[in-house]
Amino acid sequence: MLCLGIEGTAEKTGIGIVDDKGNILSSIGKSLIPSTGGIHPREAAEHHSKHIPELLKEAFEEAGVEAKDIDLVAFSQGPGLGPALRTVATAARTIALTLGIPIVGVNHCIGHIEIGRLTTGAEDPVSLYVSGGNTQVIAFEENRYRVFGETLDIAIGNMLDQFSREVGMGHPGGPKVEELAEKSSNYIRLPYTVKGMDLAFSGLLTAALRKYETGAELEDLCYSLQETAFSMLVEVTERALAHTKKREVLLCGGVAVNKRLRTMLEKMCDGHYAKFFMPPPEYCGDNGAMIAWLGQLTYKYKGPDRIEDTTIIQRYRTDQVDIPWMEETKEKLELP
Amino acid sequence: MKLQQIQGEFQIQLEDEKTAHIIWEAIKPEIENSPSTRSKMKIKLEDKTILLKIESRDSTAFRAAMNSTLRWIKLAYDIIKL
Amino acid sequence: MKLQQIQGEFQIQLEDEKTAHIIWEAIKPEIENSPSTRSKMKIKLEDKTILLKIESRDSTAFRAAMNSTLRWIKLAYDIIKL
Ligand SMILES: Nc1ncnc2c1ncn2[C@@H]1O[C@H](COP(=O)(O)O)[C@@H](O)[C@H]1O
Ligand SMILES: [Mg+2]
Repeated sequence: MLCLGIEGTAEKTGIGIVDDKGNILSSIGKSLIPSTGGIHPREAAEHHSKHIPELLKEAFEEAGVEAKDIDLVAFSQGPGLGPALRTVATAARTIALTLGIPIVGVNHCIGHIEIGRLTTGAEDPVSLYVSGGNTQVIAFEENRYRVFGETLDIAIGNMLDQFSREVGMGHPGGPKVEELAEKSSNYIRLPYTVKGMDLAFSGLLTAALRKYETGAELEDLCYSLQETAFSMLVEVTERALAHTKKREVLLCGGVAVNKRLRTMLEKMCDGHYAKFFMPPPEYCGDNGAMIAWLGQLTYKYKGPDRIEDTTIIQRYRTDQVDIPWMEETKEKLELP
Repeated sequence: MKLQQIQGEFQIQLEDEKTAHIIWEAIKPEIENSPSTRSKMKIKLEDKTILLKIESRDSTAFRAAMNSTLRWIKLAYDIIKL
Repeated sequence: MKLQQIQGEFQIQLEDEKTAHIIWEAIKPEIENSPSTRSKMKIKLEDKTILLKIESRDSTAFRAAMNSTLRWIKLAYDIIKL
């Protein structure tokens, strides 16, 4: 049974085709590179509607299947940018109606976790989901993915992008900051803000920009930004690991490709005898395969949505969704 | 622009009823619960023509509503024609 | 999108006849000899309301004609209100 997934919560749109056994037949995406400033929601919507038809064709070709072979369509229902989400929902409904197949809306953040579990074999991890638009520490408890800690203001990817834009390094900022950070080991004090299990990055951003304006070296600032922000992420993840007594940590989201963050997390996991997992790079950032796979899981346990119920959920919380398939994994784990 | 009021009626004629019906059903959920308070939209289907009515207090809201709706119609059409 | 045909009728109601007339006169030249062959436009004035009719063979041309016309109207309005 083949599911076609459409992702499009932010500036990236992606199509994925996955079967019910978890074989990924295709995963193709296209990113909008914002001209100036941040991502304008309507620009993202225009970009998605322009590229979705051609991406659909490419996905069919890569998977070696035709439209009529698709049995289910899934789409990212939220959280994300309203106009982008509504474009993806319209595309998904059109496919469902044209092919006469069922449709399911799924949660974007849970998509990241499930494709991580699928591609790494992690069973029941504490997930650190770090991307352009989200920063959350998530773990499964009582039939749902619970958010143990999250950013109280901007996502870490967004912070890196804003810093990079302000100092003239362009978009996306993460890779550029990482590149420069490797050239320095001179730490400049920057605000370290962890409140309970939550984090805050805007103070860190403003402080770094102010230091830049007063002449601090860009390499030193990139190094210090990473050390401060990543230490905050590791601390909150470590707390969740200790609290939940889980044995695995999964790093996902576009920021996961950062080597320094990975190294720091792996070191923390060793200290707790926990296993560290990370999906292959093409499944860390936003992609259609994660939506297709989560669509399979959702459909198998909960069945399809009615077309009229497929409106978007712009502030879709990770802990709003029942996760029946994890119960099975839990029982399997507790067998003597 | 604080003009009194701007409204438009659109007729989008498709080549057959099946195409019109799919597009109508695919975009209806977005039209019927659009978050914007600055414009009201209504949609109807008559044979192979989609009838759209948009009413707004200002031209920016009107253009936003119109542009997103026509974008969805074109997207749905391009997918059906794949 | 090679759909059959897309057309729209718009009423833009201004706060008084004088404003409506100035805007109508300002944008009429643009409407009547608009270079685009892909869409036809007509404009009329009734008291303080501008009536606009746009017809195109594809939605992209229709959106272009629509957006530019509303931009002119807003521009003319903003200038009058200076
Ligand atoms: N090597 C990297 N280090 C840090 N952040 C990165 C890196 N590569 C990409 N990113 C960030 O990941 C975000 C995009 O991920 P996503 O939103 O999941 O598609 C953007 O904010 C990028 O700046
Ligand atoms: Mg994401």
